[in-house]
Amino acid sequence: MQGPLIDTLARRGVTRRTFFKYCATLASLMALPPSAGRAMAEAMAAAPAASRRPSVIWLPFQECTGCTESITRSHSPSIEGLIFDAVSLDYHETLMAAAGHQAEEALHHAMKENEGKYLLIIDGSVPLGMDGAYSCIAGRTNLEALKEAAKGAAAIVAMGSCAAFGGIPKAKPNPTGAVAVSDIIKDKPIINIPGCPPIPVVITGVLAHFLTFGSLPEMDKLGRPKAFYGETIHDRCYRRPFYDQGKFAKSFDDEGARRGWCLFELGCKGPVTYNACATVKWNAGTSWPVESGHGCLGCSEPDFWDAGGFYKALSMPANPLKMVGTAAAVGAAAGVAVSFANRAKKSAAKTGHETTTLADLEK
Amino acid sequence: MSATLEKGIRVLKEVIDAPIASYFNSCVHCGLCAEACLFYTETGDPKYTPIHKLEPLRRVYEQEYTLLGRLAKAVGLAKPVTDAELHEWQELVYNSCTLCGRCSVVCPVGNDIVYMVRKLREGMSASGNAPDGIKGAVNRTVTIGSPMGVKLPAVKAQMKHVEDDYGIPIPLDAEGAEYMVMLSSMEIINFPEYLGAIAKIMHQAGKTWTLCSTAFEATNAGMQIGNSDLARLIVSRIVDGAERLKVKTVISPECGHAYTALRWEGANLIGRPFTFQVKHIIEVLGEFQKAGLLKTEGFETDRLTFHDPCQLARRGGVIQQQRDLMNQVSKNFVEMPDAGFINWCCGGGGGASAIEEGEELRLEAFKKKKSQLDAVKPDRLVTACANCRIVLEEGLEHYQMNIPVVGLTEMIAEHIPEKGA
Amino acid sequence: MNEMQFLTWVRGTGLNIAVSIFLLGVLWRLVEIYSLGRKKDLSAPRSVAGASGWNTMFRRSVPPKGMGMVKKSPVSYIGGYVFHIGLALIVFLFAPHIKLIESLTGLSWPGLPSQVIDLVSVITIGAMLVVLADRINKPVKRYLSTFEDWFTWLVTFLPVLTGWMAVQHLLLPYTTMLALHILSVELLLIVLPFTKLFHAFTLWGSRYYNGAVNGHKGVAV
Amino acid sequence: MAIGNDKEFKAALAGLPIAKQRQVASRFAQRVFDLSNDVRVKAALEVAGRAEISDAELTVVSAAANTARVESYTQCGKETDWGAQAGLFVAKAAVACVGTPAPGGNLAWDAAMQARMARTCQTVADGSGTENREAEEQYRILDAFLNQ
Repeated sequence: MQGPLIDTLARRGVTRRTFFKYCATLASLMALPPSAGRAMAEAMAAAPAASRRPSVIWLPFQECTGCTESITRSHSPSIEGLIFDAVSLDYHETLMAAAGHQAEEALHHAMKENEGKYLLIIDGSVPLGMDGAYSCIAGRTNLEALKEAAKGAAAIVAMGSCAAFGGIPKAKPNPTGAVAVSDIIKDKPIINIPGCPPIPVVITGVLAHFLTFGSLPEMDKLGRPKAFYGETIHDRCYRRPFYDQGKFAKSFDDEGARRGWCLFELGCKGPVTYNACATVKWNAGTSWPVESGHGCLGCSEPDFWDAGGFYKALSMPANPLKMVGTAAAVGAAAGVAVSFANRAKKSAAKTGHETTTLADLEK
Repeated sequence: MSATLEKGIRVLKEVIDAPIASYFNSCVHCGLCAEACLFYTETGDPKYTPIHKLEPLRRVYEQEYTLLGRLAKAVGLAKPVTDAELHEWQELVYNSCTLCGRCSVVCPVGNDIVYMVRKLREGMSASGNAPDGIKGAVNRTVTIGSPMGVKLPAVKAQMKHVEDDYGIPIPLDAEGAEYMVMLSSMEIINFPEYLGAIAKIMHQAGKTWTLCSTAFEATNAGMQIGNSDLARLIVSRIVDGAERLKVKTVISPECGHAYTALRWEGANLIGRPFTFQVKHIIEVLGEFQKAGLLKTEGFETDRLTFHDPCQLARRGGVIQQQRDLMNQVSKNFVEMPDAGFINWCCGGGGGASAIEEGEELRLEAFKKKKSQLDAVKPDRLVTACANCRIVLEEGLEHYQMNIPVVGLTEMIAEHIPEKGA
Repeated sequence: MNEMQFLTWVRGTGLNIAVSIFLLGVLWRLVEIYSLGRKKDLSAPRSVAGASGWNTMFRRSVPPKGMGMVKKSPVSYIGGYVFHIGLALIVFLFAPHIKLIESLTGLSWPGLPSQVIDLVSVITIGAMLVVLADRINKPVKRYLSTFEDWFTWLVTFLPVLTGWMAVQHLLLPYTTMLALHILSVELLLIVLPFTKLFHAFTLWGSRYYNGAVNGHKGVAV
Repeated sequence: MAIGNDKEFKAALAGLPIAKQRQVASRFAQRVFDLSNDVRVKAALEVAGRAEISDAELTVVSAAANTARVESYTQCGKETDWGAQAGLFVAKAAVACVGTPAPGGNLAWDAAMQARMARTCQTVADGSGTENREAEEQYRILDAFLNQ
């Protein structure tokens, strides 16, 4: 197995064997057959010189750069970041050296050169309010940019919860009118990699699949790669046995919390959140939120920001007493209205009473 | 000839009140009231379930006094109450309900079912769907003065008989007497011994008492048929009589529903509190007993048991007195199962015994009383209601049970020493 | 709509709607019923200890003395007690429910261990099934039963069943089951004021009236 | 000495043994029997009038007479038919004739009272008022019985 990527890796101290093993792990993470690992390794290793590598265009919209941070934080010396060496990242505002007209040129050049073949990665949601004026790049709205870039894309990756589901910009009351990529683009294959931010290995896994097979991996109903979003955090959580025993931490500093009991009652959204945090963990497998003592926020689920509060247990209602006053007033008013009508009816019956005499007992 | 469905419905609209609304909304169809009703327990026919007897009233309530019911009625989704339906319900509201009130005692949500039956009868009678038997009784009460057509001369004849028999004068229209004694026509024509017993008891107690020529009849068929206008007319005679004679207390006879009509419904019918007290004869005897005014000698030695009239005990709150009285003159008084507050009806109360076509059902229902009596096998059965007495005697005869029935007041009187003896 | 959105909806908008309709309905129905009023009883009262509306409100919670009613209809009484008490235990002593009440009212109290609640749930489900069988089998109950009786049984049964299944992770994913549980409770809340389930409120009034009317006569019913 | 009032009448009856009470009671009742014409009543009166009666006989006729009595009640709420009502009191008289007297009671007195009630009912039914001379007739019957 030879190729520019292998050489690069070797220069950075990553052996062939390590790379091969990584691909096998990636394949198994993605529930692909073992042979897929080898295929991936070969496909990536064989990635040609920079000019002919598959083009990737990364457009940032209404976002916080958290997704990019997620990738770059894991960049060195992990393999995930290096996978990017297998692609030609032709446009990424945050990472590219070019700026202004130069950058725009690079973008349009890449789109033209690789028409119909490039992979479009979007992070951030698309604002539709005020004709999209909330977020513009080079004088054009995100909406225009997206439509233009999507036209020639082979597939689109919606990176992070904002691009996938609208994310935090879309949180109530959604002042910018933010929507997800999939709300706008209907004619291209789109894969959602939600998370705030998404797990790096998920990103590379999807890229590897695309590089290897030229297509997107199997997805769930929400367009997420099933391989990573097939099970809930709760299903894979190491604290799950405590839940099953009914052992719950009641506050963040009680005995239960110290003993590492289940965080359900502290608002953990693990039972309803589909993601791979519990198995893959973060920061090169160091830890993850629940392990560090905080419940899952459910960030890879649609509208997680509006799901009733991070510290409210799942069995808690969001805000049921919001309309209590109105309901009570309307109910009382209805009752009083009926009672007036009833009184009128009853007194009419009384007024209309004809004293019964003997004859009145017969029909 | 002016009873109409409209009149009936209008009257129901008048009588439906918050308790009825609360009751209908509380019913969960558990059917426990059926177990308390002898017409169900003895026939096993679920149509005799007490709450079911109120179906027309429930629908009138829903369609007239609930918003959803009104809406349903407005768009034609509500099933209207028809004259034919009320006619069909006659059997359930009259023949198979004696207003005994056992259902009201068992209902777990607390529904006073008998209260509602009484109200439904208002609509039944105003719509012309009351049974002929009770209509006849009302007719005679209003026109002649007594449901059985008994007039004053007949009462006078009985008075004379009693005076002859007991040798004690019977006062009539004595103004300012302490007690005004009422009779039921049942007693006048079937059990004249009752009047003699009263005479002996009053004589011994040294109380002043009187009969009233304009109000000797205590029964109120108007209440049984469920018509407040007629019931008011009938009860007014007693009120007028009592106020004219300025008596302190009016004594309701050994007749269950007469007591309810006078003691509990009377003031509400005439729309003002009475200026006199109303007591059942058993209550008066109880008072005499406590005050030492009731001296008896000797004891009955045969096995006696007591049948509590519903309107006296469960519906009237007089329960202990009859037992104390029984024990004063009896050495062998046994209680039958379910005696007292929860006693089973004889099967003929609330006007039911006046309904000819209901006789077969009545006798069927009497099996309950039979089983109670079979459990204690008394030599004689004592009661304190002339109507119970007749219904019991008929039932006992039908089932060939040789158990004589006697009135408690008479039995007490028999133990009062003869004058001068 | 995905599971999370479903759950979010039932916990949010759905619950808002249900609680509002419930409150609206309860107030409306209570006013509608009790504003009909009643006439003052003009007959001379007879006062007897224990004979009053308040007494009957409590006394009617147990079977009437000496009438052998429990023997006559054991399923109604025993089944009825078991499922009513079971419902009360589950609703008020299950930790997540207490948490809910606390979040609404700030009031909190110790709950029962979840294993106990689990047992209570199974017993309650069993009792409700037995009560249903009794309604089908007993001629009187069957005769009295209308669509409303079957429907309200179901509406009461579903929250218990779905709640238990959610905790036990049966049949459907927890998210879906939890959402279904909340949805079933919402259905219960919505239909309660407009069906016989309203007896939960009116039975107190009914018992009071019965006790007061008869208490006036010195009869302790 | 002829009996002239109820006090003497009662005293005279009180002096009779039960067998004699039955016989004279039967005569009181016979006088009004035509107001009943019930065969069971008739049988009871015949048995009561005999000098020798077995207990078995007494039981049979007593039960039958009682049935006749119950059947002739005017039920609550029914219009009173005074003619029929007379029959009830005849039956009651018959029941007294063949019954067992209560302690201190006298069945001939009971029968006499019931017979008088029957007569009164009949005169009410006739429309001739409530006055009649049944008591005097009974005094005469008792005189005759005692003097035979």
